[in-house]
Amino acid sequence: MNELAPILSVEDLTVDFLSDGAPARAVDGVSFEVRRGETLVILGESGSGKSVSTSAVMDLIDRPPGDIVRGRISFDGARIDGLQGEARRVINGRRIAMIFQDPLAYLNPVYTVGRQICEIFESHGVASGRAARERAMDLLKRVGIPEPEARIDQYPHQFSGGQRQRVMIAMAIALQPDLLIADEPTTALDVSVQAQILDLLRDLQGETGMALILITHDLEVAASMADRVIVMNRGTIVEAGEARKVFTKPRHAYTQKLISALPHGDAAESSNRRSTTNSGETVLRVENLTKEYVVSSGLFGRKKSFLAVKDVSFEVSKGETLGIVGESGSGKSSVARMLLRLNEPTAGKAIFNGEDVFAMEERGLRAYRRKVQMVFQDPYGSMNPRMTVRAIIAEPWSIHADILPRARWRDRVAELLELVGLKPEHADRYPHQFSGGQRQRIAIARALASEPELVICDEAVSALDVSIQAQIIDLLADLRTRLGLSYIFITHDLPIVRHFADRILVMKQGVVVEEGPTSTIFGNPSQAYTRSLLDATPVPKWLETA
Amino acid sequence: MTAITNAASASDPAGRARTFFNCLKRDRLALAAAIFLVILAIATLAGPLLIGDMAAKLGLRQRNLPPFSLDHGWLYFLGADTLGRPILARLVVGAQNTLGIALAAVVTSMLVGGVLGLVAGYSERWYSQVIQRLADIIMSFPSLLLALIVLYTLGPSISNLIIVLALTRIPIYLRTTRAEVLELRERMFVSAAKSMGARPLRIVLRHIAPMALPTLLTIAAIDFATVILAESSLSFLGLGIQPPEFTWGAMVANGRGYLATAWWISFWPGLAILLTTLSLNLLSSWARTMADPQQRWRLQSLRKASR
Amino acid sequence: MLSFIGRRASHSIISVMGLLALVFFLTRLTGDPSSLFLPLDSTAEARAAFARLHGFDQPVYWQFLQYLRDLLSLDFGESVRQNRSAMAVALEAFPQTLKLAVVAMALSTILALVAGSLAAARPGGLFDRAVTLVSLSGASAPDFWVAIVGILVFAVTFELLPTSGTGSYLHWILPIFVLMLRPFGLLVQVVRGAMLAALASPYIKTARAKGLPRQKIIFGHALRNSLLPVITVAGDLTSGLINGAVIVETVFGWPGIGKLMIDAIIQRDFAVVQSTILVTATAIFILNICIDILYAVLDPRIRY
Amino acid sequence: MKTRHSIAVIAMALMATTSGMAYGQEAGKAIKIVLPEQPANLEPCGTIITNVGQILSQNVTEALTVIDAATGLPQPKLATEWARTDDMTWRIKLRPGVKFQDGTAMDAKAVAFSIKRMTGGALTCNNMAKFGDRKLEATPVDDLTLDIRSDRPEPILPTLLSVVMVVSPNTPVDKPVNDPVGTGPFKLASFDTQTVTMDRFDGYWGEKPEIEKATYVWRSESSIRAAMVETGEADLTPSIATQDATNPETDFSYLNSETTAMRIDMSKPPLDDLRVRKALNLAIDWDGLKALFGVDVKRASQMVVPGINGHDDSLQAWEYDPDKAAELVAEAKAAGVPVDTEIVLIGRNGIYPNGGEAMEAMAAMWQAAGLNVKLTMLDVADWIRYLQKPYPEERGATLLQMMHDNNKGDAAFTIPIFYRSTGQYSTVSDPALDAEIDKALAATGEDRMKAFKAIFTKARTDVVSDIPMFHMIGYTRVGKRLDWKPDITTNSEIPLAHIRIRD
Repeated sequence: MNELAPILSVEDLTVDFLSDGAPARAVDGVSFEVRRGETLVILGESGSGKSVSTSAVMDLIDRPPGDIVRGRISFDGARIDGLQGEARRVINGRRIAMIFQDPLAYLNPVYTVGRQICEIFESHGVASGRAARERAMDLLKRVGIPEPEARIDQYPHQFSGGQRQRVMIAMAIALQPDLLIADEPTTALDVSVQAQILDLLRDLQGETGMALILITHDLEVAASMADRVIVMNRGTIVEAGEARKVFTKPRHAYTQKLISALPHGDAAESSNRRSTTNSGETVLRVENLTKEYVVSSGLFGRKKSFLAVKDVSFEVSKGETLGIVGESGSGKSSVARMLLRLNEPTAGKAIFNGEDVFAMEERGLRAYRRKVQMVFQDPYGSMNPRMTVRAIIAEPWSIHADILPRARWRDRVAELLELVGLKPEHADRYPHQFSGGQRQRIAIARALASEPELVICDEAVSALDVSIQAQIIDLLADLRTRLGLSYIFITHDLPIVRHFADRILVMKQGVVVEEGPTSTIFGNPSQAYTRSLLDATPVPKWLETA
Repeated sequence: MTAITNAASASDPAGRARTFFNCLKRDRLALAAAIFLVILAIATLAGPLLIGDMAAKLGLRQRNLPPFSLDHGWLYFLGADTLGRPILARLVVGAQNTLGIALAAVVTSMLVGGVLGLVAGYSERWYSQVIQRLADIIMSFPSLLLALIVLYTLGPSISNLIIVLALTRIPIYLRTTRAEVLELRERMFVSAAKSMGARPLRIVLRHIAPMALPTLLTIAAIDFATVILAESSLSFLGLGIQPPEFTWGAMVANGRGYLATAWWISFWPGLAILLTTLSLNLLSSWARTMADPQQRWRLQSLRKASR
Repeated sequence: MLSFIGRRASHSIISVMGLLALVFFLTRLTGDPSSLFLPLDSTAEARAAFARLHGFDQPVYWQFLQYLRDLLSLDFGESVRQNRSAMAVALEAFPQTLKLAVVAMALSTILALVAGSLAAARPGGLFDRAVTLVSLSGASAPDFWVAIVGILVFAVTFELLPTSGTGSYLHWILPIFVLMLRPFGLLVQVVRGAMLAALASPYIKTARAKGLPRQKIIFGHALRNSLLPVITVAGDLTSGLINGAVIVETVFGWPGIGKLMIDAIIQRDFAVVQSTILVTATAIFILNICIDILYAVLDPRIRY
Repeated sequence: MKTRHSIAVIAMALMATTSGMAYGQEAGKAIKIVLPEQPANLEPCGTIITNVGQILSQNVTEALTVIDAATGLPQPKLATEWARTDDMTWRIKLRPGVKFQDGTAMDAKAVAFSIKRMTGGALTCNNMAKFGDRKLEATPVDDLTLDIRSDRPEPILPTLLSVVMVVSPNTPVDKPVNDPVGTGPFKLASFDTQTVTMDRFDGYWGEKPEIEKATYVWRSESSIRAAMVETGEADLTPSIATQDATNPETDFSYLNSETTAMRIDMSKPPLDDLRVRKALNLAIDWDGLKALFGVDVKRASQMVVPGINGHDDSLQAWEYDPDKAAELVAEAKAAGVPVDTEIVLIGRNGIYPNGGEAMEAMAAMWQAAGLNVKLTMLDVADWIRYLQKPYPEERGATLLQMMHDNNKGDAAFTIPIFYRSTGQYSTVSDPALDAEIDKALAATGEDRMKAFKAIFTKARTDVVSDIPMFHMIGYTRVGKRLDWKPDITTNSEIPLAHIRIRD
């Protein structure tokens, strides 16, 4: 297979994005090639230029503001950069296809999925009308959509995330392309779904012999899929080669750093990030927490209700970290929001320092909200973009006038910034001037400002790059030790909590399925669901095939 | 961790003003509009002091004097109106009332509508419903009828004219603000503030109102144009500003009977209205592009890398 | 959906009733109709007789109660000036306005969709600039001024069109043109903005990756998604026209409800004011409900 | 390219079909008249309202008498002769052989019915205003004779009878109608929100009119009405603005019966001072002001137009004399009159063309004369409060813009309202003058005329309770197809029977 000429080759591709100042270089002198039947993984963190490179292949970069400075893209022996109109249409969709990270946004919301698939057959003159519909039905069946006859006439929003990605894949493989580019196809999906999608891609590749370029920031996904890997950082390729070599013997410092940050693996068991000061004194006791939502559905909707959280009970001790793990829809975030009284529970109690949080009146609630703080998933979204970092961190003090006299604010902001590893002079900047990891540090500084006893972290590191995740978790562990905090750490990513949480609560569809010390959960899970979560973690390809 | 993205330039005010001006230069139409509005503002503020008296000076012997002649002095360059008063001077003086009324009406309706919208959007209490029904009522209340009733009951005066014009515009701001608030209050930073124990008033004033303001200002620019036109419609029906006070709208309305014989009487004020509202519309559309991160590059000087 | 319509309808009924009450009391504040209806030199006795005849001598709240009682039996009162049922007067004028509003709005929406999307296809291009300038200029001119100039130019100077009135299709051209100026100008901007946003959205990338033809991307995908904001604005503009085509009706002698309403309040023909308000407000509320339904039809994500 | 081409083709086709087309001119002897305002109704008892009268009077309905435009004297119409049988009673002889358009005979009973319908109070009758608070009672004597009795001596009853429209006895007595049936040469065919149409009534008693069908439409903008006649869409339009009357071939000016004036509120200082009131008259540049009203208007010295019984041709109007005005003001000031007091000039929106501009101009001139005049423009309803008694309590010194229309031939419709202390618009309170007026009203013939002239002279020179401005000119545009000239009565009637069509 390797003897074949490359189906796609990119040489010295350089792409700028233009604005008022100097052009921002997104991709700088990138060259790579991919052969038929091969999977090339482009690995890199956000902003490394991996998506831009492949968008250039399909001419999806808007020019301006994009600007292809130089480079040569050849497909099946012919140059395709610069192709426009009809000539481009012969390539796009027919010979090269692409799937994207967020299928809900990338599918047209107002057309049925059937129509969006048929469109490909029609606009490429392959089939139309009933024939196109038949073929679309076959495709849906092939990508594993149950009951395609019924679902072909449904709209994207009526599908689950994994199903939407299957629909995208169906569209992509409709005309049996020679090359499929998958841009972070599983990033927003739960691990179990991710595994299914990756399997599907592998199967399809096996059937049709197409080449696959997979773009991902996830090392495990990369390892499980790649024949060859290129690693990108800040627009350039830092390392390229056969997957196994790159993963086991990284040469470039950046790759080494990436791979060492991988939180998974048995070494985590001996991590020092777990609590050392668990006193056994209960800070928060939650009893039979239940949340029922009333929804109406359909054109002539009847009222229906479903239980987002059902009978959840747990305790958090002083100085302890409780991990709550579950896939999307498991109710873990609902629990967090109810604990802060952002949503009201349907039933249940939460006793904090002897008082029921849900029974608190205005006054008590305000006092409680000093003692319990939350760190949100999206640090950028959780900060008012029009406020300076100083105002953001000082906000708890202006809300609770008795914490700190105004004269001390300035110094205290500086202290807190240093505590979370930022510089005092950052205080006058705005959130958009910081990177994701820095923003999360600011969010943590704000949470600490009111001197809380309990911090609830709702997917606090999920949006961050792998190397940053580790830093933030280290910071949180360090603060816990120094300030005697307790954490409720909510995440969908089981391995992340392995070396941070003392105890773990596994949730599924609003119910706690398993609870226990971290080592037990990982070492000897009693529930099938927990096991399936652990098993869904991708296994490197070379191990599988070996 | 050391990298702080595009650090200094964006936060320093002088730099921001320069960026702003550069973007304005890129859109020729918007630049022309801005220049026109600046000249207009200067003329409106300074003009009446210089030539204000001339605007009321009768000249029955030079009724309907045609334009483009300097025989009677430069003030008569645009011609004279039905009472022989110089149109140029009247345009300058009329600008004060025209723009003053529009500004007062827009600011009033934006404040009242904005506050009601904040309440209606943030609160789920009964008065939120009441406010919305009231907005419905005003929306379906024909604006001219409302104008007539207010003018008949309160009498014709500039302040009542402002009340009328403001009242009819309130629902626009109310509905927009409410929609913004409904979206904003679900934003994470509002939840964050709430979870820190912030009171509703603080959340609304500190976190929600400043975010909704840019949208309101964009609407206000277009609304300013709408109000100027609405005022001229009122003048056409004889319900607008009453002599001896006058606005551009009133000038157009007075001159409409002479379109066949002395077109210039209503043409110049009509042109002034057209250019002003056009400028505001153009600037507002420019501002929308500026505010949209996905579109802003269109207004920037895209310097390419050397090849 | 049905429950949604029911809820909206009940809100609407509350609003219409509120509106009627408001109008009732506000109009009574505007003065005594007898001074306007009777000749200037009428005697006080004649005025008193007139007030007695039409119930204006009763306290206002009593008049309102009587009005409500009559409403229940679908009696909307008599026009003092026209000597016939006020509702008949209003219903006679309303279709004339509705015709104008519907045609003007349909045309301006269609034209704005075409012009706006072509402008958005090449933003900053010559066509874009021309469309922006022309449409905004049209929307920026006082409409009565455009109307009179239009008549003088097209009807008097070139004798291409009739000056005013109704009748042949030619009578429609000028009024429709004048009515369209503002909606068209605003809608072009809305379409253009929505199209630019839609064209920058991810699903357009998908369409390009699928190799769809350009026209299909612009009109099939982007335009279809831009319809919602356009409909919102078009709906508001339509309510505006239903209520206030007064200027066009006045200048062109088009016997519509806007002019009727204004004349009625100027002459203090209260029953006619009430009836016209009832008709237009009902129409506007029905329109709004239709727009909500249209939303649900156009955007499958919306469910009520 | 292709689409552009086809647009051009469509445009050409459109122009081809439309150019040279004539609108509205229906073949034959039909004419179209465009009025400034839609008639709210067609109740024959409301013919003193201009837009009702212009449609109905002399066309659909006729009165017992008709006023001669030149002399102001009543002429026979449905009545052939009349005589005063005693102080209170007039005996009227009716024209024989007249039939209503519904076939009913016009007889003494029908006339009595019409008078009863008008005066009965069951419906609101605008025309009654001309009778003031007089009570009338009609008694048929025989088929074609009836006696009309009033509750006080009424020397000009035949003149008053010109506003009594005689309607068919089948007309409802207690309800206003929109489908009047009269004896006129035209029969109402339709009335909707856009048009009134009428057809020739073949059973008409008089000369058969040449016109067979007439259509009335209405447009409020004067320039558009003028344009409609110019383009042939209509044949005739009354009352166009001065500036639109640009074509001497089609635009006829005629002195209408209206007189514009300012009323001075004599009860409030400084207007209670005669010198100030005279100064007000002298400070106006009358020739300059005339331009706003149209070059053909006549400067007025009194409140009735020439031709009205009681008009004094020899009475001179005030001249423009700013120096004298300033002198009088200074004199008054020296005598302790508070001439600096704010005088509110109350104008009325849309009272006559360019009315607002005229007020602006006059205010400016009075200010130049040293008077503190402030202009306020009011809407009709507010303006009426100042026009009619009882005047608002809180008013200060006011000058009121007004227009008086006396088309009934006799100064009795003017003098008592303005100059008698009980007069509805009067600010004068002079018992001697009241007595003089009462005497004049009871007089007849030459005495009556002389007495009226004396009162007008007194009003102009000694009382100065008003500032007569101009006897107004109406401009009517008459299409070239028609042979007809407007006259002083055109404001109240457009008799279709007088219109001829040129061949």
